[in-house]
Amino acid sequence: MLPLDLYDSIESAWCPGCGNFPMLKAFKEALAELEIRPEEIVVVSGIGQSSKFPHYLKCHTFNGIHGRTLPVATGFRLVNRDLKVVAVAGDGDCYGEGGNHLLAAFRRNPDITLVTHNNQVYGLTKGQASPTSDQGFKSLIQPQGVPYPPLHTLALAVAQDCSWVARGFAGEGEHLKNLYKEALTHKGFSFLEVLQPCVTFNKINTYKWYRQRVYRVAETPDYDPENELWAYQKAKEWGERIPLGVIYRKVRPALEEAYPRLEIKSLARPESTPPVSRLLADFY
Amino acid sequence: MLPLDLYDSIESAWCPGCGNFPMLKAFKEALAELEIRPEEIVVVSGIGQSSKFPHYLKCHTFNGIHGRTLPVATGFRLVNRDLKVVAVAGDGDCYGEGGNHLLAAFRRNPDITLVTHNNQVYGLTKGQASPTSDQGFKSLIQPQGVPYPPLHTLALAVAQDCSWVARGFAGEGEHLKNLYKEALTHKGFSFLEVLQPCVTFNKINTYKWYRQRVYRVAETPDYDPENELWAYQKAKEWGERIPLGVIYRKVRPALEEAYPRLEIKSLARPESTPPVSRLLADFY
Amino acid sequence: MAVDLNILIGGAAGQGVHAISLPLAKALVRHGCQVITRQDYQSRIRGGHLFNVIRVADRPLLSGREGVDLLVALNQETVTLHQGELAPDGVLIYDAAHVKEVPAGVRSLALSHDTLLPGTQAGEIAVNAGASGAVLGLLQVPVAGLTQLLADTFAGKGPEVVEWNEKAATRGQELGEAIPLAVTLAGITAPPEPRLLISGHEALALGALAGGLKFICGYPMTPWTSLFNAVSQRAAEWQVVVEQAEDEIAAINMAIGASYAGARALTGTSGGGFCLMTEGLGLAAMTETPLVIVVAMRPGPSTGLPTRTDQGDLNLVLYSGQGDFPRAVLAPGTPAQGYLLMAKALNLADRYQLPVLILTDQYFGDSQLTHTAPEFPEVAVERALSLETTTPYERYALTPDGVSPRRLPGMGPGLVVADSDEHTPDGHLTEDLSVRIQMQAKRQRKLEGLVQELGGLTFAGAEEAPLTLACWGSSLGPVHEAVTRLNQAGTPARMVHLSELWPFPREAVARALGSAQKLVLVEGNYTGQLNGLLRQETGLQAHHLIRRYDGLPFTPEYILKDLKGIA
Amino acid sequence: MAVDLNILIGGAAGQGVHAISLPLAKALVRHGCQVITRQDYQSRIRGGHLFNVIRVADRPLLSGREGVDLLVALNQETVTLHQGELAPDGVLIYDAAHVKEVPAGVRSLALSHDTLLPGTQAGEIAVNAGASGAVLGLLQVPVAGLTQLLADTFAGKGPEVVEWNEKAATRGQELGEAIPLAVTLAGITAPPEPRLLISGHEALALGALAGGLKFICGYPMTPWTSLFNAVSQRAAEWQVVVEQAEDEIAAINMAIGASYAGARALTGTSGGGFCLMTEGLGLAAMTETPLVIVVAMRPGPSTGLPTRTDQGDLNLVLYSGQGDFPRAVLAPGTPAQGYLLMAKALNLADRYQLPVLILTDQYFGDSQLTHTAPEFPEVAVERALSLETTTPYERYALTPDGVSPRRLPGMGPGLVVADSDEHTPDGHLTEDLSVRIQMQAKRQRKLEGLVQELGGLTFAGAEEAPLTLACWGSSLGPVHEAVTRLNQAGTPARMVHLSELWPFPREAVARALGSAQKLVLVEGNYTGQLNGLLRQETGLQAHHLIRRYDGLPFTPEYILKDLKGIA
Ligand SMILES: Cc1ncc(C[n+]2csc(CCOP(=O)(O)OP(=O)(O)O)c2C)c(N)n1
Ligand SMILES: Cc1ncc(C[n+]2csc(CCOP(=O)(O)OP(=O)(O)O)c2C)c(N)n1
Ligand code: SF4
Ligand code: SF4
Ligand SMILES: [Mg+2]
Ligand SMILES: [Mg+2]
Repeated sequence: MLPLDLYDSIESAWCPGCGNFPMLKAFKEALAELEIRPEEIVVVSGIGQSSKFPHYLKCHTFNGIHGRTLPVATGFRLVNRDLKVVAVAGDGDCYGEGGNHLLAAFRRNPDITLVTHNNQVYGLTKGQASPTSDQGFKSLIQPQGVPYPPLHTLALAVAQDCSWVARGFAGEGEHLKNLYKEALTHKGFSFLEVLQPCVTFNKINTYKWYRQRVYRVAETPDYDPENELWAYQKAKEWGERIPLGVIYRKVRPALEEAYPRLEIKSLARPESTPPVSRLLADFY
Repeated sequence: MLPLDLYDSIESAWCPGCGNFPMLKAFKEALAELEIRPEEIVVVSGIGQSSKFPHYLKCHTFNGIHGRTLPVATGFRLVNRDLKVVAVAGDGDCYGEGGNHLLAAFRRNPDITLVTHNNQVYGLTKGQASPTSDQGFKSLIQPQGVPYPPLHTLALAVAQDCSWVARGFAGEGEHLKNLYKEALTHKGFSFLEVLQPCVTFNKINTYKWYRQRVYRVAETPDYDPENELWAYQKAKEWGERIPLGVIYRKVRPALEEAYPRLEIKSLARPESTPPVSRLLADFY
Repeated sequence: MAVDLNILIGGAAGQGVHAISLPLAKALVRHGCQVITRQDYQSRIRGGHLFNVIRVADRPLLSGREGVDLLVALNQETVTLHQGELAPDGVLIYDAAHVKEVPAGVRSLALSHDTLLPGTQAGEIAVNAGASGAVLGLLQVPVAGLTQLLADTFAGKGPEVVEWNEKAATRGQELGEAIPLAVTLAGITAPPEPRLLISGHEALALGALAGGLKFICGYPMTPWTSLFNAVSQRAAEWQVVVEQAEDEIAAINMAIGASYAGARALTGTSGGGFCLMTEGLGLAAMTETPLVIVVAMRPGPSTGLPTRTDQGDLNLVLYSGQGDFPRAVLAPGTPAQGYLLMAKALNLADRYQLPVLILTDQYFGDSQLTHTAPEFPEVAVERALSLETTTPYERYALTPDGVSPRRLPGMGPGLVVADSDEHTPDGHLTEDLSVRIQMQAKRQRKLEGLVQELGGLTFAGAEEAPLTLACWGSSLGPVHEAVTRLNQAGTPARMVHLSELWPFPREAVARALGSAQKLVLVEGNYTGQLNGLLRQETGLQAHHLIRRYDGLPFTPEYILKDLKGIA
Repeated sequence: MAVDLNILIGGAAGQGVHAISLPLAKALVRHGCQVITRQDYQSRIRGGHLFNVIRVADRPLLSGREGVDLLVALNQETVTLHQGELAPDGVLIYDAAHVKEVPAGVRSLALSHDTLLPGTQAGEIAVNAGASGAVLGLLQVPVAGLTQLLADTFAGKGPEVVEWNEKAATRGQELGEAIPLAVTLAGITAPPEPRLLISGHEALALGALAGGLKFICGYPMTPWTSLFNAVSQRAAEWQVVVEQAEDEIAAINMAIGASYAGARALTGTSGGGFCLMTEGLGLAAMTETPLVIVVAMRPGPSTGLPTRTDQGDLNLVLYSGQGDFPRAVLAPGTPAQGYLLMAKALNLADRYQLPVLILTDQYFGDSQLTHTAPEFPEVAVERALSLETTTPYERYALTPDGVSPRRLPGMGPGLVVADSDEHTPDGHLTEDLSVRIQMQAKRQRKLEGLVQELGGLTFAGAEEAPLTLACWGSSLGPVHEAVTRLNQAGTPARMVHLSELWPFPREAVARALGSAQKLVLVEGNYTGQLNGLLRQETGLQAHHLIRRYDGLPFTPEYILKDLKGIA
């Protein structure tokens, strides 16, 4: 167990009461308990309230652009096997702008932990509907409400054999912390979606709304996250009851295992580059 | 039944034996039998061998850019309710470059028929792996073979409640024609993936390879395409046995029903634009 | 005595800065004043620091200015950050609940829930309405106009809330009145024709609707979002189809699909989102599909300062997209000009069948100016469609002016075949390289007609002045006022403002600037992008560049300070 | 008598045009000739018409030329399309199975499976190998070199196939020898040091590998794909990580992630794909992440002519991405220059921590030139990393030259914080506008050092000539030869070629072109993009523009013809 203040960073700009706070807390606790030091982890994010996350945590940070969290994290992982790689994204970032990369990440299965802060709204841009906003959600751009249902994010993951799929809730810190720990220790692509109330722009999906609906999937009598069909059903469950916990697990080789392993030292100081004579041999 | 030559257009540039030929033939037959005249249908495509499809068919045509077939088709559908709208895309176009739009189309459910020409390869760019290439598929860019499994396209659709999901095979023209007809008459988003052998660049998934594997899902004793779990299992089935036919069906309102209906005449000659005085009223 | 007062309302995000400013500004306009407002906010939703400035005068205003006469502080930070700007005879109005330290020797008025609405649960309404009222009191403006506005705004929230607002505003007004001000608005009377208070993006939205817009599609991005909102709010009433896209690539491609179908279509975004649209921009040009794209600028590179203002995307919109193709680029300087340019953009896009880009920025989009109704005339809708139905129809028929007769799918027989590949006149893809030469020339030919319709120069100041300040887009106001002040101070100076940037109106600009003894370019970017364009197109270049790239808009003071050295 | 022959091998796609050309060209180089090849193909996989041209001479060649001396026709269309170009004493070699009409009065040689390989199932091998052999025969070149090459190529296919090739080639050679040619290669002998035949994209791949590339990622797109292939083929051997991205947006962002991690990273694409990368381009600049991006040009706008060549993306790479930020743009003129520029690009990207763009095109990428090994020296790998491990580490420390000490995550203590928002020196996002000013200036300052390292002018022809032909990128060869021919014909002329375009080497270019009495710019685009840049940066502009935008590369003849009027 490392001291929590080891991860203290700059002051946050989130609204008081935002679901991002308990998430940050739980994440720090997970790191501390796993004894992952700041210099042993890189957190990649995009743009959004949630994407400010790595700034508020001491760690190697790459805060990129909206929707492109996963490609940056994947490129990093392909050439660095030593650091823990975590991708943090909002629902708009990951499921809207970045949807195509999510599909590719499920296929590739890089050893990365993806955490989506799902507040079912575009927070930083002031409350437009996101791909996970419930049907009928109103905003200045959707005064009549969103006319179609939300993306089924976890079912998307299960259908593509994502190797680890779970859902957490910002309102259940201890449970969330344990999911973070499991995700961080899973080898391969771990996808953790967290229900994160946006107290400012999402007046529908509030702490209360979630509390009334969430339950632990593990408490389902002999639930088996390796049973794909069962997992699919749980993944699709939304509305009256919302399952929390590890929904699906599937053993698959990590992407990077198919590639040469590069060492940080050799990257920093390339001892040997190909002799030109060897390269030219093909062209005589 | 309209005469088939009604749909004749310019000469094709496809390779002899290409799976696109029987698809074009079956599609023309479907149109003829449904008595959809060239001026009653718009075919939108992207870039790829398959995207040349509308040029070889008499119809309103929008041949756009790689991967963006669905947004163009959706924009069209939102302002025009009269024409049949068909989106034609390659596997690279639709599942690679355009994956994000496919996710969005499943959610929106516009009244569009999407036909993917799935040859499991990038044809026009000479044989690189596509998102549906089988694991191990080799190319100049993947000399060691693709290290991860293909995208599960139909399962993707089922998991997002796509309102009509089917698979056809270029080698079974009559069956394919009927799927085209059903797709064209379905109200809402119909997703038809067609196994289309690329005789030049895909030496693995050949006519023979497919023939040895495909079967009619309808022949599965009391198979019910409205049973989601069953559909999910069939959608996931790939390898030794590959189901053909209508895999999934779900009744959902079409996207455009949530929007004002615009008439072509009013588009062409906007009788009435808002009086400025009314517009200014908010600003005094 | 001329009236020219700056009112700054500041606080933490979410505290109600806008709730105070908006009705207040409107009330002042209704009273008969000329008003200009500016918003300054950070990329956060709660906390931090944000403020609005309301400049009010008895003569037309095109620009904000520096300095503060009345400072409304909802938190301590506002006091700390802005007390230095407060004029000697200025007054500080503050929320006693959040402001504990008031600078010595500053006239001030403390407001609190309990003095304003004792024994109620009115919450922040008290101080918000009270502060607005207090400002009016200080300025000797009756409170009726304000309470009416508050009543309209809060009608939905029930009679109690309306009553709270009225009470607090009235009480605030009384408290304000008690403090004597050297300059008040008492002498000002409302004009026969009421005036409008409207922002740049609101005016563009009106131009689009009046111009027959039928489809708008986009992805949220600051500062573009405020325009998207302004249209969406009115869409149902005017039968406009609004769709939020999954990303900017989808946005422009959907708009192209809708335009191909025949709807007047608009999309927009800001720099980063526009990068994603640039492939689609070329698609619109190649398929000759009319399209209007708004690019609302903010400081780059990359995410940069998302809520600030900037003029750094001129080169981006001029040159994005692969290959050579025709486009038009417009950059309005005032809301009224924006209204007209939006209508013009829709017509040019239809008549020349190409993409038209409108450059705005956060300052232009969010700032409200006082205008009059005649500045927003009815506009003509020129669809330029060919209604006769000859078949076979050639979508890309070669014509002397490069414009081919345009038809819509479903308008009748004759198939509309559009293609992003190089194509023959009938729209089918071709490898015939002689056709390629004709088609590339045909597309470019459209610019010859287009450039004839552009000019868009706005002049101000002394005609023959040796000193010329040239600018474009949103800096019209500050430069205009700087030039006015220079002339008043006895330095003859002239403003030349460009609002139509591409195809570059070479002759007009060369005529306007060629004679300048001292040419100064005022631009909100680092490298002087218009200056580069000017030299490339005319050989002329500025003797001096006044640049700003800290995310704030130009002010007359900023420009005059920079000129000190040279003028 | 000087040898300078053009051999055109044409047929339908898939018929074996490449199978004939590639070994033939190599055999000619091994024989001691100087060779340059060019590929011409359509955007289709089978059918249509495609051809390769092999120009062979006894002196160094930098360019192709027009005209045909030996025409190898695998189908009738090739005869129809090219017989007009055939020289009076030229010879037509054709596949009797597909060519039925031979133009009257043309010397010709018919080849068929049964005359070449009677009684075998050799299929197209017969005519392919036979044609190569026949060409060598006509040119009086021994067939051994060719059969050796064919044996190497087909070794994998088993001894029978190898034997078929040898037999057919030998028989073809005999048939060819029987036809007398005025000019042959008999007199030519191989040099002591063997020569290389290498294409532009192959040379760039070598430059990247020799330069320490560790990560490449991209999405297929013609003509960029041939470079991606050339690296991927060699990746396993040299421990380079290769990933095909799901789209170009992912490609550039993955490359940025890999570079942030410390790998020398390369991505590339062509115009349409590059549009999608432009947001990432700004990300690389803002986070100061080294990155090399190859943009292989083809004719736009939009999809345009995907398999043709063009120089229309100069403005695109100069100005794409929102806001002002530093970048470098290079455009090699020959494979050997490309090799060196790629290595330089990787070093500049690392040392200045910014994106470096390399502009190529289909002509540059696919054409093979004859080079010698010394033109491909070993290259230095300058990582420019700061190895001392002070903490706290400031990723964006303000420095006089704008370059901050760079460290890698995991290299030791000290956290590497990179951000696309405007940021403080420690990498955290900020709303402090004074920091913004410093950071924007810091980034731009890097250009001051960078421009000192650029120049990249190549001169040819008569130094003081009144006529100067300026060009950039792939047109070096054709312009070089045009200038040579002009001087030979008694018209003093000079070539100035630019290979390093941004930051624009103002002084060097002004010096080189300022004196030109008649300045002619040769560009493969419609609007004259370099001409615009030249005027913007130096005030100079061309007196005449020689443009080509039909998708074909420049030839000396094309340039000389266009000059007729003016020189
Ligand atoms: C390319 C691009 N498009 C749009 C934006 C504007 N933008 C910033 S954050 C954001 C969405 C925020 O929503 P989400 O990802 O759910 O994050 P949250 O703020 O809700 O945590 C958008 C659209 C951008 N920065 N870049
Ligand atoms: C933005 C962009 N990226 C890449 C390309 C190059 N490109 C053209 S077609 C194609 C893929 C073709 O594969 P697929 O979509 O499966 O169609 P097919 O040719 O196999 O029918 C690619 C990558 C392009 N035209 N535009
Ligand atoms: S807007 Fe919503 S998501 Fe953003 S900080 Fe505030 S509460 Fe959190
Ligand atoms: S390359 Fe493949 S997909 Fe393309 S036309 Fe040939 S066979 Fe068909
Ligand atoms: Mg969100
Ligand atoms: Mg394909």
